[in-house]
Amino acid sequence: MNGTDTGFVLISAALVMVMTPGLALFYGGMVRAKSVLNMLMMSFISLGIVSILWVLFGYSLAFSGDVGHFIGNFDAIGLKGIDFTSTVDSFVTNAKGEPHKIAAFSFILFQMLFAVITPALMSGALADRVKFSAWMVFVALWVTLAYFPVAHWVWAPGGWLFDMGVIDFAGGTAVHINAGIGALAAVLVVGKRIGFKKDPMRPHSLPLVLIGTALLWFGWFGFNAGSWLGVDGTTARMALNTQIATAAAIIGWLIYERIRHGAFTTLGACSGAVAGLVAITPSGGHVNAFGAILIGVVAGVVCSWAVSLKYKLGYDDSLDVVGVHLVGGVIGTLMVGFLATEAGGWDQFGKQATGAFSVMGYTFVVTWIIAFAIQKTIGFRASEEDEVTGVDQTQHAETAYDFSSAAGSHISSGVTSPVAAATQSKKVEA
Amino acid sequence: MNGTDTGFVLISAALVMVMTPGLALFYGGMVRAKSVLNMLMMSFISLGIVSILWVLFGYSLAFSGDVGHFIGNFDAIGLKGIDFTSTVDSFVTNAKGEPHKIAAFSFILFQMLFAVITPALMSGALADRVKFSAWMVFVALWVTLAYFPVAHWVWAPGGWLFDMGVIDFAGGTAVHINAGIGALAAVLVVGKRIGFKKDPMRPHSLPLVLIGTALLWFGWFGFNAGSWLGVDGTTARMALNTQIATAAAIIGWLIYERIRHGAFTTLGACSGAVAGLVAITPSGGHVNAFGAILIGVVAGVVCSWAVSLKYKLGYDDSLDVVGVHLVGGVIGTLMVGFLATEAGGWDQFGKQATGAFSVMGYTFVVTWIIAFAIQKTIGFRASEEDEVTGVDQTQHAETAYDFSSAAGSHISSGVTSPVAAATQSKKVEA
Amino acid sequence: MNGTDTGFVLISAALVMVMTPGLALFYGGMVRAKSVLNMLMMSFISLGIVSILWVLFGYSLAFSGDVGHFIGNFDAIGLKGIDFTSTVDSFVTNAKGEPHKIAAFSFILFQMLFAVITPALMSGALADRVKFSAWMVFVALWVTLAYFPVAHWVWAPGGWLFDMGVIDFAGGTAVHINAGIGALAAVLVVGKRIGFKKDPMRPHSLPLVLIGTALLWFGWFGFNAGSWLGVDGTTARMALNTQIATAAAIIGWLIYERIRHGAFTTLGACSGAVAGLVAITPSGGHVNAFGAILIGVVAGVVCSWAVSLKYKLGYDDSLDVVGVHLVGGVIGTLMVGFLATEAGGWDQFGKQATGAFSVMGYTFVVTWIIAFAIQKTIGFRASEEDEVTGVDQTQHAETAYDFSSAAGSHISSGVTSPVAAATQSKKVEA
Amino acid sequence: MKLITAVVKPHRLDEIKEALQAFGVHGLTVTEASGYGRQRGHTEVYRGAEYTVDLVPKIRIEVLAEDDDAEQLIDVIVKAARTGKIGDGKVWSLPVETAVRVRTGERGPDAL
Amino acid sequence: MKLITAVVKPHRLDEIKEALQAFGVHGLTVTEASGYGRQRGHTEVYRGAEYTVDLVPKIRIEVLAEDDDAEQLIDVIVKAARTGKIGDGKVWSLPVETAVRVRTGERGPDAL
Amino acid sequence: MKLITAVVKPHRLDEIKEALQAFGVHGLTVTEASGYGRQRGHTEVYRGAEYTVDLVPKIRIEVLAEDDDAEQLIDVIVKAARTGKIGDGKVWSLPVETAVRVRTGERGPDAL
Ligand SMILES: Nc1ncnc2c1ncn2[C@@H]1O[C@H](COP(=O)(O)OP(=O)(O)O)[C@@H](O)[C@H]1O
Ligand SMILES: Nc1ncnc2c1ncn2[C@@H]1O[C@H](COP(=O)(O)OP(=O)(O)O)[C@@H](O)[C@H]1O
Ligand SMILES: Nc1ncnc2c1ncn2[C@@H]1O[C@H](COP(=O)(O)OP(=O)(O)O)[C@@H](O)[C@H]1O
Repeated sequence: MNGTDTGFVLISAALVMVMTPGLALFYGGMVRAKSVLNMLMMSFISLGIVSILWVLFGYSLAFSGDVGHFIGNFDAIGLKGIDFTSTVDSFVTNAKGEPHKIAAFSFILFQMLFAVITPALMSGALADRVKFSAWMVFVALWVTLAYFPVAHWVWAPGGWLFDMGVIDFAGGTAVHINAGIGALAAVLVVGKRIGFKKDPMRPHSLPLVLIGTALLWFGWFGFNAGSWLGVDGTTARMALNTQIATAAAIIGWLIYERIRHGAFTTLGACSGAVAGLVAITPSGGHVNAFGAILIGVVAGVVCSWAVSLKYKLGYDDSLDVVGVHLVGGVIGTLMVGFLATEAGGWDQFGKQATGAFSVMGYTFVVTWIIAFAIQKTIGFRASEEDEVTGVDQTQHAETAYDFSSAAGSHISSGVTSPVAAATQSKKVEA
Repeated sequence: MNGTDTGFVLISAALVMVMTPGLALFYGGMVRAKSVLNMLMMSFISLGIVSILWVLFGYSLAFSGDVGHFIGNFDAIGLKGIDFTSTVDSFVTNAKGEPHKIAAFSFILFQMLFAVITPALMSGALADRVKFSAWMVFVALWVTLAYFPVAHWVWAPGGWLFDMGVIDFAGGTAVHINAGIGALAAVLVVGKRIGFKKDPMRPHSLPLVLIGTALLWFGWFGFNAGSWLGVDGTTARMALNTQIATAAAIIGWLIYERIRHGAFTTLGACSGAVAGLVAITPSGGHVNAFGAILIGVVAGVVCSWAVSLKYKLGYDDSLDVVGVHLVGGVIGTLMVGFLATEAGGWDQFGKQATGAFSVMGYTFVVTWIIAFAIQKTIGFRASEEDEVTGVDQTQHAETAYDFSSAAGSHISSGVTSPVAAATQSKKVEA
Repeated sequence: MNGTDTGFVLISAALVMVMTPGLALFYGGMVRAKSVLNMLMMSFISLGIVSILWVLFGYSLAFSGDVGHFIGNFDAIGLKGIDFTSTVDSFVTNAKGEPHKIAAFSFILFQMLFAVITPALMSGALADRVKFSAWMVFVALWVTLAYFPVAHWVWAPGGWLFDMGVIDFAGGTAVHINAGIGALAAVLVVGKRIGFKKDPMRPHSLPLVLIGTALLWFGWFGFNAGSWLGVDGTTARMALNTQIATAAAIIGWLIYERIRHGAFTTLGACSGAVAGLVAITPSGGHVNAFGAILIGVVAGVVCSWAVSLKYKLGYDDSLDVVGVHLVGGVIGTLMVGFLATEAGGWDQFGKQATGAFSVMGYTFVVTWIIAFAIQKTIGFRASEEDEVTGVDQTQHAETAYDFSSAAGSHISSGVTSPVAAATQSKKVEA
Repeated sequence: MKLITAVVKPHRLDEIKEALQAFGVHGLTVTEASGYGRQRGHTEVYRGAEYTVDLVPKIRIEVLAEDDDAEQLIDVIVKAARTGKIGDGKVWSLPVETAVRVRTGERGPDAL
Repeated sequence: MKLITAVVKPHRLDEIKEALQAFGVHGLTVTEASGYGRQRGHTEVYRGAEYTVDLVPKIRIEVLAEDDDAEQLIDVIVKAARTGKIGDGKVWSLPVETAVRVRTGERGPDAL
Repeated sequence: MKLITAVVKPHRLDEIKEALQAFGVHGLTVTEASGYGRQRGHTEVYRGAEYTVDLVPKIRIEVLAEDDDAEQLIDVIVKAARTGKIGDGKVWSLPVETAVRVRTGERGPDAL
């Protein structure tokens, strides 16, 4: 077992873990103050639910063997048969071209965190208006029916896209396109927020958005570079390209925004960074510095344009999961077809397009069915009154902020004694 | 010297460092806006004080030699005799079963940060009401008289619990039980907050709590996995189990809370995460995935129940250090007695119980004496007026937030010129 | 290629990346609520601009060859000739004293992030009052004319300070003195904030400052330890000293502040931490634990004193870039002259002073010229009205916070429909 | 002159602003407030402790109006603010002695 | 009808609410305010600069009351708000011309 | 007695406080407010959507004054608050029936 590579993957996994709370904060800052906790929780709960499902059967379905090029088998259910001496192959090779061996547990942890963040990405599209209990069910079903299969297609030997030679290094297709298209389907079922296109819905805290962006960007080095499952020069190239594309996308987004709307905004810079990170994800291991710049700039400009589409087309993708993750994911996935230093060309482009569109088709249908089934049974959407009051209060029985005892702001009252309460029970809708 | 393992420990140390500010934010978000800075500072100052004490004599007392199975000697005072070529043994071994060698400085740094966070953990219990100067004295005395000895007992060859075979991998006993019981003793001396059980004391910023949770969780990978002092398959198991137990505890806490109080709360999810992290700390290297799930769920449910105890029993553990760290630490420490894949059974359980209860007994008494002595000499508790006004203003001469110049909120006035001030001196009680 | 060292440098690079958003938050928390976004953006944009310039020509100018001991050549423009098999030498050596080889891309990424943070450091001095478009131009020119040359002098074989034997391990001279003196020059050109010494300018969020400090401190382990470009006992010493000096500086700052102003403040603790980190940066690899304590305490006390100077001398260095980075950088750079365990003495001190003062002279002049040229052409300073209204609104067309829909605070109105807007274009000055 | 004060549900602000504008009134001052009354608050849960929050967010609108317009204005505001549910709030008017426009020093009706 | 306004120390709100309720008044409106007066503020320190903060947090309570109750209500509030220390605040009453309950349009005493 | 209310630009608070103090008035109560009027707001951009923000930050100052001082006080405030630009705000005065100092129970002029 290679200690260096195992250690690198473990640390990368810690970095990927922090992306999910980072995403929670990124999204949380963008909503109004009455839905910030719900937004945080929609991401955070994925850490709880998906980690467990992954251990129970997700890892097995995604990475153990292959059934019909479509899904894994049940051999590794509950991590059966895997112990601390088990290994998997790294993409990094020794002088003889043999892969390094890393601890299987490190790979399982690393991939678990990819499964965790993918459904969390969709939550931004549904901000402000869904029942939290329904969301939990949705996450469990979606990750099982959409993510585990697609991860198998793309990353597992035997998976049909993997076998076809689609390049999806760190998850442009399996993670971002998958979540982006899922978000679109879910939004179409759930419908628009009350007041969409009419009420002002300013981000309640842009510093929170920046904190989230910082954690996402930081963690993304683990996400991208860690995907080599080991360290060599290509790992370093991946990390470097991650930085380059992100920088370029910031600039791309800001320039487009300056021309179109007259300002260089903070939200634009953060959004550009995420768009760049998304776009370089599938491709960063296979392009050179200029390729990374090009992918970044294109992603920045196009995503900056794409986030306005929802106003024109009328779907209410609250925090632009479609505009950033679907569009950014497609850009990265397709561009690498041409820009890949080793394999680029029409042939590869065709494969990339096949990968992107088949995942879009499959996941759109599956997600639509899941969301529709939830809507018709337990109900997906919060009641109108709950939505207007705010999902923090109605779904979580909490208030995000109480600055009342700070200087100059101080109605800490109107809130009474916790004690009696502590000894009695009461229902709040969640 | 093994570069891979040394590097892993160094990075783990950086992760453990960030846990202390993470804890500061976790606690800081939970208090009212008038005590947030004090809460931040009670943790943060531990980074200042304990780091220096560790270098001066703490490391020596904990890890250099052994005196009577109780404490180390003075040989390594001021890090005497240690230089950059010195090494210590890793728990990881090579093919021949020999431990790897890591740079002594990396071990010293890693362990220093454990000593830093342990007293900081107690601060949550004392929120809102202690004199900051007294807290600094308390930290210095407590770490010297409670932490250094107990760390020696548990982790140093020669320490009586170590020699007995108690499993306390990354610090369930030395860190969490120790801090939890210390918090209880300190609270009993210091007394209840004015308005306990009567006034509302809502968390002033749950997003801050989540930021803190994210940093804690992230850093905990370093805390737990880094405790192997090197990388191999068991390190990977530890990291994986850390994630699994945390996820399970989130779910355990939330389910209990939903049944008991009718809501899935954000504070519950964050608290559950910390409870799971606490509980897996002693045991994560010695259980399998199902063991980790079990420990996590039990910790989540039991800690969720335990945090209400203070209202019934009447001790004012402001931020539930007892309910989460003491209870969670005991759960993890005892459960590993049975669940340990290699040694589990009644025999091991007995050792675990001995470890847990002897530390509880010792530290309770020592802490009570320290706190009482401080109370009787310089005074531990802030004056009633200072407490009502808020410890931020009275202990630190600062206000946490001033949103006054933001749009829609703008009394930046009533605050006057810093200049004259800058050239004169004035006392504020701290 | 050494996988361990390359991996360590890559992870260190990720840590250094997070310092720039950390700095943004550290500074952002200190300004008034009407300029926080501008403050965040002044740092954040450096990630965008400098990363790209570094790839295009910065790396080449700093590290490729040497022209007249002053600057690099153009051979590595656009990273020409470098691929994933290229390596550079580590400072860490094998048993035979030969340097390890790390992937060139990891070195390029690591050094890129140093170039990114250096101009960002200056932004604190200019808070509240500059045009964002002018700042972007300033960053691009400054990094090209001041940073790339000085980095070459200090770190590149051939650079005159490098050849002279100046110790500037992780950037006391190239980063902190350089940024500190640049900030002073820029401030002298741009002038004071309206209301300087008269209006109250309280930090709007000290928790944000602490979040920033946490990320800075965390990242600084990568900054300092990573500068060895590999792992061995000296790397561990560097990391340990980083922690020690920071702790000592917190204590130094707080004690001075307590004596002088009567309070232990949160802002003081955070500022002390940064002062300690700055001071240990050039020297941490070359001193022992007592040296680190000494450097830390001196930096804490002196910087705590130095931040008041601006009120006496009358330059408006808004967030004390001079008082912390210039002063702290000079302290560390000079003290290592005596304290270096291997080379310390008058001779080394002379070299250190030469390094510090020549960079101060050069960069002061260059920065003054750049700032003056910008001022006279496109204008550096925002209009008086824009400054009074707030640079967030006038430069970025955004508001940092809107807590209006939170409980007890709720004018979400007065903000109207985004839709029509989305289809028309409007100019905002930026 | 009269000072009309309305304490109403926050999300009615836009309707009220529009209704006033239609009526010909172009200025008003808004403050954030909290109301206590028949409308019950809600319960929150923090670590096993349940809190009753009984102050409800409201906004407080002030409009200076000429004597003759006052009654009609009250009706306009009441109509725009009404949702028909408990907690809709109150509107009241006070007699004003002097009113001045700061910029010009104009007094009385001209100050509006 | 009268409008009674009280500017008092924030932590007295609960007592005042209870005293009013005991008296039979079930509604009030609260705003956050800052007071300047005899009560001195405090000093804060930020990086060597000392700031004097001279506005003190207060809350501002408004209660509509029937004419006959007004004087008694003022006494109730004053008693509940009193701590005896400087900065306890002020209570004043204004004459109200009309008061309307938005939900029903009821006027006068019925509006309360 | 009169209650003088001023809705003015936030950054004039210090000048007003000083002018009042020079005049001999040592107490006042401040609330944060937002104003809507002739002064236009500004535009903000969030991900391609432009928002018009038409409420402008103001502060609302209340001063209790003796009858004889009221008119002069209004002038003092108006002068101190004036910048001459649109949005300077309004000052108005209301008749007060009773005013009480909470701490002592003093009424009328003594309450100030
Ligand atoms: N006596 C009162 N004085 C001042 N404000 C009142 C009074 N009674 C009610 N209010 C205000 O009116 C709001 C609505 O009152 P409430 O009793 O809840 O319902 P309704 O509007 O149907 O009468 C309260 O939240 C409070 O702000
Ligand atoms: N003339 C005034 N007009 C309006 N409010 C006032 C006036 N004087 C005092 N206040 C308010 O009353 C509060 C208490 O006043 P202060 O002079 O500090 O003490 P006291 O209540 O003992 O007279 C002030 O903070 C302010 O809010
Ligand atoms: N009729 C009104 N009633 C209450 N407040 C008003 C009224 N008209 C204006 N105001 C207040 O005065 C402020 C300034 O008014 P505005 O029309 O912008 O400029 P000016 O002060 O030059 O008349 C507004 O922001 C608002 O707070």
